Amino acid sequence: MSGIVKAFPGVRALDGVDLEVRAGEVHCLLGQNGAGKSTLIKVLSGAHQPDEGEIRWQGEEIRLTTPLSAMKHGIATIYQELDLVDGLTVAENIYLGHELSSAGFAHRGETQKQAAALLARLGHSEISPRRELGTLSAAGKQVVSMARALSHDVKLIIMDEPSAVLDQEEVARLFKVIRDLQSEGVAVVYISHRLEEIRQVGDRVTVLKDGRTVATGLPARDTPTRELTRLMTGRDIEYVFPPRVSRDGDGTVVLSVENLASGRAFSGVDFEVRAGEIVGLAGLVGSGRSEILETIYGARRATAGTVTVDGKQLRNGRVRAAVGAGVGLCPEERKSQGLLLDEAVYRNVSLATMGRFSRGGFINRGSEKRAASEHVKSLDVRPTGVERAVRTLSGGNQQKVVLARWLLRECRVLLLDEPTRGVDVGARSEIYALVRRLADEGVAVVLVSSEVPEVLGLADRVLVLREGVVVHTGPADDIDEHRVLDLVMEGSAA
Amino acid sequence: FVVGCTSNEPEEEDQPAAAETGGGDDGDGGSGNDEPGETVVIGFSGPEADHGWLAAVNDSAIAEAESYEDVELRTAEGTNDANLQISQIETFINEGVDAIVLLPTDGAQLTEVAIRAMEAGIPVVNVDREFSSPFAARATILGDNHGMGISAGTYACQLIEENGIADPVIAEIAGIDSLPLTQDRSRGFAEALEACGQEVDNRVAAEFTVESGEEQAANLLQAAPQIDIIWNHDDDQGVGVKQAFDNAGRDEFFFIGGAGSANAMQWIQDGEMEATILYPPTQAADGIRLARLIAQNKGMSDLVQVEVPRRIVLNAPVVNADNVEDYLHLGFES
Amino acid sequence: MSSPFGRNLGLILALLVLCAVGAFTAGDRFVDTDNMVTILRFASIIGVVSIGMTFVIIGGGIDLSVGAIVALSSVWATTLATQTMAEDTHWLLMVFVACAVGVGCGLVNGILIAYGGMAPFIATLAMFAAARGLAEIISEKRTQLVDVRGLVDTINGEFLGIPVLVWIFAAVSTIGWVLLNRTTFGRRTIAVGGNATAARLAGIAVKRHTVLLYVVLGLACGIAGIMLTARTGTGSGTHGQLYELDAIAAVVIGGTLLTGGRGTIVGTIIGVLIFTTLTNVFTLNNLDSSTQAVAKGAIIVIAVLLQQRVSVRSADSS
Amino acid sequence: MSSPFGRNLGLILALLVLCAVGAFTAGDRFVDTDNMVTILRFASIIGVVSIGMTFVIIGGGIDLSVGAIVALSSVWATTLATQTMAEDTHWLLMVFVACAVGVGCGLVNGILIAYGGMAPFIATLAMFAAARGLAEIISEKRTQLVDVRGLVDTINGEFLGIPVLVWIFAAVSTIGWVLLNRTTFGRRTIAVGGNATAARLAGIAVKRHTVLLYVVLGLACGIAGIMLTARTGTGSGTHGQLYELDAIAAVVIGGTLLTGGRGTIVGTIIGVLIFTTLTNVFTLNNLDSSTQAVAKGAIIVIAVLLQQRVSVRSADSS
Ligand SMILES: Nc1ncnc2c1ncn2[C@@H]1O[C@H](COP(=O)(O)OP(=O)(O)OP(=O)(O)O)[C@@H](O)[C@H]1O
Ligand SMILES: Nc1ncnc2c1ncn2[C@@H]1O[C@H](COP(=O)(O)OP(=O)(O)OP(=O)(O)O)[C@@H](O)[C@H]1O
Ligand SMILES: [Mg+2]
Ligand SMILES: [Mg+2]
Repeated sequence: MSGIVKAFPGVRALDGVDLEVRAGEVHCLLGQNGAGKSTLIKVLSGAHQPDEGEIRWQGEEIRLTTPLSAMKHGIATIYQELDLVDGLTVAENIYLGHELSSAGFAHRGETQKQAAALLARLGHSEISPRRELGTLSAAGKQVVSMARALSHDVKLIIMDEPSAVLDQEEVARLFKVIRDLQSEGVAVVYISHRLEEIRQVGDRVTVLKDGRTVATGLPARDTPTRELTRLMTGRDIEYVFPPRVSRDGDGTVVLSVENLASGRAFSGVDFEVRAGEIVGLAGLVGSGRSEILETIYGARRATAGTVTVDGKQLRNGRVRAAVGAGVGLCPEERKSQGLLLDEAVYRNVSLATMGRFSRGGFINRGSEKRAASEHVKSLDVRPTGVERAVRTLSGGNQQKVVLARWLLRECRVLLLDEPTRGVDVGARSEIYALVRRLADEGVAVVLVSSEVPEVLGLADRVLVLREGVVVHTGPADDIDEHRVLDLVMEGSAA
Repeated sequence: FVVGCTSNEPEEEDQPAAAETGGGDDGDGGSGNDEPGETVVIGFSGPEADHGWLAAVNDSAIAEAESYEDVELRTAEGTNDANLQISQIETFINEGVDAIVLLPTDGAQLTEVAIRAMEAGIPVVNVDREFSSPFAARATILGDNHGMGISAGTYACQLIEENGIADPVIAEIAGIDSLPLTQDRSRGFAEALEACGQEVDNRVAAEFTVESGEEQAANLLQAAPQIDIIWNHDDDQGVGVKQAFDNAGRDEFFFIGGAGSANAMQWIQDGEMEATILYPPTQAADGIRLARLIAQNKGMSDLVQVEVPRRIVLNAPVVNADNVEDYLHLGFES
Repeated sequence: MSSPFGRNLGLILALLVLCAVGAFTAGDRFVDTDNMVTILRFASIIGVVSIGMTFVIIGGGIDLSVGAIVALSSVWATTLATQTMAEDTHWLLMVFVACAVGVGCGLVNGILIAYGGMAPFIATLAMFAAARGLAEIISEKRTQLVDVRGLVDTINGEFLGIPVLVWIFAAVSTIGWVLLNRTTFGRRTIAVGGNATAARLAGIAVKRHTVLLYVVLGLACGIAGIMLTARTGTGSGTHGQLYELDAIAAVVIGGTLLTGGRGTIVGTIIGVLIFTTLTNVFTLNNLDSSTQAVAKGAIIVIAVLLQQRVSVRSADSS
Repeated sequence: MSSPFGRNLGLILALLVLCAVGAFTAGDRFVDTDNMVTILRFASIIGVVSIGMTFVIIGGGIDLSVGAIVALSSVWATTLATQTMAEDTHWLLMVFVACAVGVGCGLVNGILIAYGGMAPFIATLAMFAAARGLAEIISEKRTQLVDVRGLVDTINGEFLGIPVLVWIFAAVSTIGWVLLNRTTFGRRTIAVGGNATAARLAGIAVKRHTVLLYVVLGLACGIAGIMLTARTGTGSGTHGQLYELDAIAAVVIGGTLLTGGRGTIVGTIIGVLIFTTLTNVFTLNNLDSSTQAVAKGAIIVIAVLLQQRVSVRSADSS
């Protein structure tokens, strides 16, 4: 690909990008949120038409007018926003658009058999090909998405942040699949914000910044982190966690969770969070971490146990009670759970705080916008205009908008579910610093993340979960990544 | 001529009602026809009673049936969907009723099923909207829609002549335009006007509802700044039409109505309306009577003829200030 | 995927309760083969439209113009010209004309929606007005009698003791079921309605598929138009009034989501039967139309609430 | 976000074209203050309903029962009992009764939808049947004349030379605009319709808000009911027929998305004016109803396509 230009109304998302991928290599794309990575691969997969530039495939210039024409050339894509259909079965999703059929009649048995084979290859034979997709967790859907890409006879697979919803075990399995593909001569374009993944699996790196290629063909394993982040952000960034302020025992208990349980998702969860403390929840995907947060927040009914904030017990199953008591939740799936995509950024930011800017029900838009702008700036959301519809922001920037909502709210308790999913390195350290700053200001934070280093690095105390049960509780300093992984796998070792 | 019209007042139903015009003064009282005979089951199906005239049709039919102890009435009331009405008639056929009184949403559309009923040995009395086949009904009672238009047009011509109006502006507010009865009325109106060299200058169609009457009349008044004669097909929508006149403060024209509701008669008495063309809502009640006679194998005592006639067409007389007293009791509540 | 039986359990229950009420209040007059046939015959026409509507709604659309299309196709098939030609050739010509008119209207709807980018509600609302107006213009607001007896005798007749109308409904239902559940067309319909972006990225020609959905529904309307023509022996601009609401109600009661992406043919059929049985029970019980309307409202609410409770429970226990 | 003017540019253009056609074909009879007042008066009642409908649709719902609620409130406000009481006290009592009936129906709709979990389409379809049936039962299918002259004289009268009906429409529009654009209620409505889950997780009481939306619409229907009562001088079970389609069409033509989350009051008002002007131009030109219907269909399509093209262009240049 060379000289690719793609403009959206008001944004030049790609402004002359070059990318060269060789057969059998894993080519990583790096760039900040909004740098244009997803847009680039959408051009490559035929979903977007470039305004300028040319694409050469095995030496010949081609035009990819539809996703179908890309597939015909052997290009398959796993999109960042899971693009699957809830109402269909797993097998049907995998073969959607290239169904195994004759004369329009689908071969269901054959489809299911082959889908099962693909899932087994990905190490997920427990997912039944006949299961309805809507009942799978986000991680399960990601696996289906991968199976979908593999179902094509491909020469190039594009993966846009496939690891974002996966835990480390899953990522390891994914890498194994990628290496298999590589040995078959298939090229992979891999996008991730996690540098360590790129070092593990990547061969060469191309870095995008503001819609332009700033470096290409860098060796993935040897290029120093500093160099990469500098290329991406244009400045030097320390990828480190902010220091903990040690203050054992002080700080009053803000949030206390006693013997909490919800259906089959989790049970017997007990913990306290003090003012200024960050408690991290680690565990595999599906271990019930999100459910714990949702139950504390009242978005899901507890079947047993109590949640107490500042000494007052919250009413079970009432989000408004939780919000009223000063609890905020950054949900896991920002698009479906967090954002009003067609609305302006400032309105999304002020959604939970409208009351503060209104008198007698009438909103003072001036002060609302000012307050929102402040937080949007402090989080470095790009582009900066608060009147822009959230839909036009890149994934990572959308995540920041959700965070800004709860910053504005000035909560007592902040529940963060995967706060850095899809967020670039630069923004990540900003978010880390921010979370720590909030804690220092006396907020009690509960953090869920699938990236164990993030939990260990940011949290003061760590709870490890396995199948809905807490198997370890202790200070983050006393435990390392391997130990967490062991706990998560074995569980009994507690 | 009008046969055996009954009043709407239920308490009067017990006495045999006198034939109002035309027929003998002692009505059918002298015959043995009102004596209870063997009990007959009559199925009655009419269109959706969504306005006063149709409601009066249904009510008077039901009241009529109740006045006979030897009549058991099955009503399948209320639909403007031919498909549904057909299935209602099919239900009657399944049940094996002794006779069916049918006021179809559309005569032609119910013909097939009426023929089937007749073939199943169930006599069908067709009311108001005529079937397209003579084999579909044993007897037919029709309001005269075409005659209504003729009466209205003739009366309009008369007004023009009497008042010496030069170059008159004539307006028409029709009912639901897609119903054959509306077209018959309009056709009659146009024909009668043509006879005196006139034609309709402005025409709108309402929907037999007060609201649509008001709406269309308001638009009509806007379209024609000066009007001499207005014929409104239906006194139910006439309530709205009249309101539109009042709203606009317009009364320079002669206002002629249709059907003959109690309101219209009141307006005529008060001098707010010139005339209305009668279209009695008692046809279905007559239908019940005929069906009973047919099912019991009786004839009509006012006729020399032994059997019930095949076809009865009601008159559409003009009611104006001169004769309104005679018709007051026929006025139905809209 | 849960079994269709489990998913439709609440519906089947509602239908059974209704039948029980019918049997209890009307006795033999309800529980009678002739009466069952009457219900089915009544259900057949709106049933065919509802099957077509199921596809459009699953595909994320809606169509308000079905009643008007039924009217237009019945009128077009019964014009003097068509009937004369049919006399000379075969009555199937009229069937063909009705279907062609339906397909044509569906095509216009589909193109306006898929390529014109109009909201389905608005595009079909325009068709709702235009098709009925056109039907009235063509028929000059008269009811057109069918003189081609072959058509009426065949389609309004019986075959193996069962009305041909019911056979047609059964055939359309079966084809609809196979189309939705066993073909790529059906699976793609769910994809288009469930997640149009995903469908597009999977290489499905979403626009073309959308057009096809409206064409399928148009064809169903054409078939319904000729059924109604045979049943009433007429073509008329007044045919098919309120079919849009009836069909949509049957589809939605049948568990198809108005947002698209999910639905079943079996549910739709039961939905249609619930409404027609309801009307039949009302008729047998001599209820006046106002009371019918109130009762109908109440029963819709009860049926839906019942269905929800039961399907939640059966989903839990599965 | 583009300015409301830019967003509605296509609509305004469509309205202007329509006016030009009116002026060209009907001349002075169209371009006449009285005629403009006639159009506005005609628009006022369906306009009030459409403003209420805008809220429900932005909030992700739909209401098919508005016409029936209008009828029920007009009937209830004109029963003998109510009128007698109003004679004894004040005609405002009738206004109060109509509004209370509207609010009551809206409450039932809202509760069925928000707490009963019914699809709005189905819940309000049930209300559509039940409310009209109830109106017929109460009125015994008769048209109830208003004897309380104060009501008719005031509401159907004029104030400062402009009909009171038009004043009411203007007041409801203004309140609606402020409510949607300047209050937390409006913001919540957009949030609930745009993404109900996000709204819930942001601490908005989604269910309660949904109920409120239907209550607001019910209130609008009550107001429209009393307006119609005054305008026709009657209460009747036949009032408000097809208002649901007219109101939804006006709202959607006005640019509000049927999927919720986006819409404007100004767009709705222009949408209402387009339809009423259309009818007026047709009548002034003595067009028969079939031709009107076909033309209406065509104009809807043209207006929407025009609006899309223009708004795309104005968005590009912003
Ligand atoms: N459909 C769209 N309309 C308008 N602007 C868009 C659209 N899609 C993307 N953009 C803009 O294009 C730019 C590039 O977005 P893109 O999604 O490619 O970023 P990205 O590199 O994938 O970021 P992330 O790491 O957050 O996923 C951003 O500024 C974004 O706001
Ligand atoms: N919609 C659903 N239907 C059925 N089961 C579900 C559904 N959502 C979640 N579950 C189940 O609930 C449990 C917890 O799921 P979930 O993925 O939310 O956990 P988690 O620890 O938060 O993981 P993640 O890292 O994805 O946030 C799993 O067993 C999962 O299969
Ligand atoms: Mg991206
Ligand atoms: Mg989770």
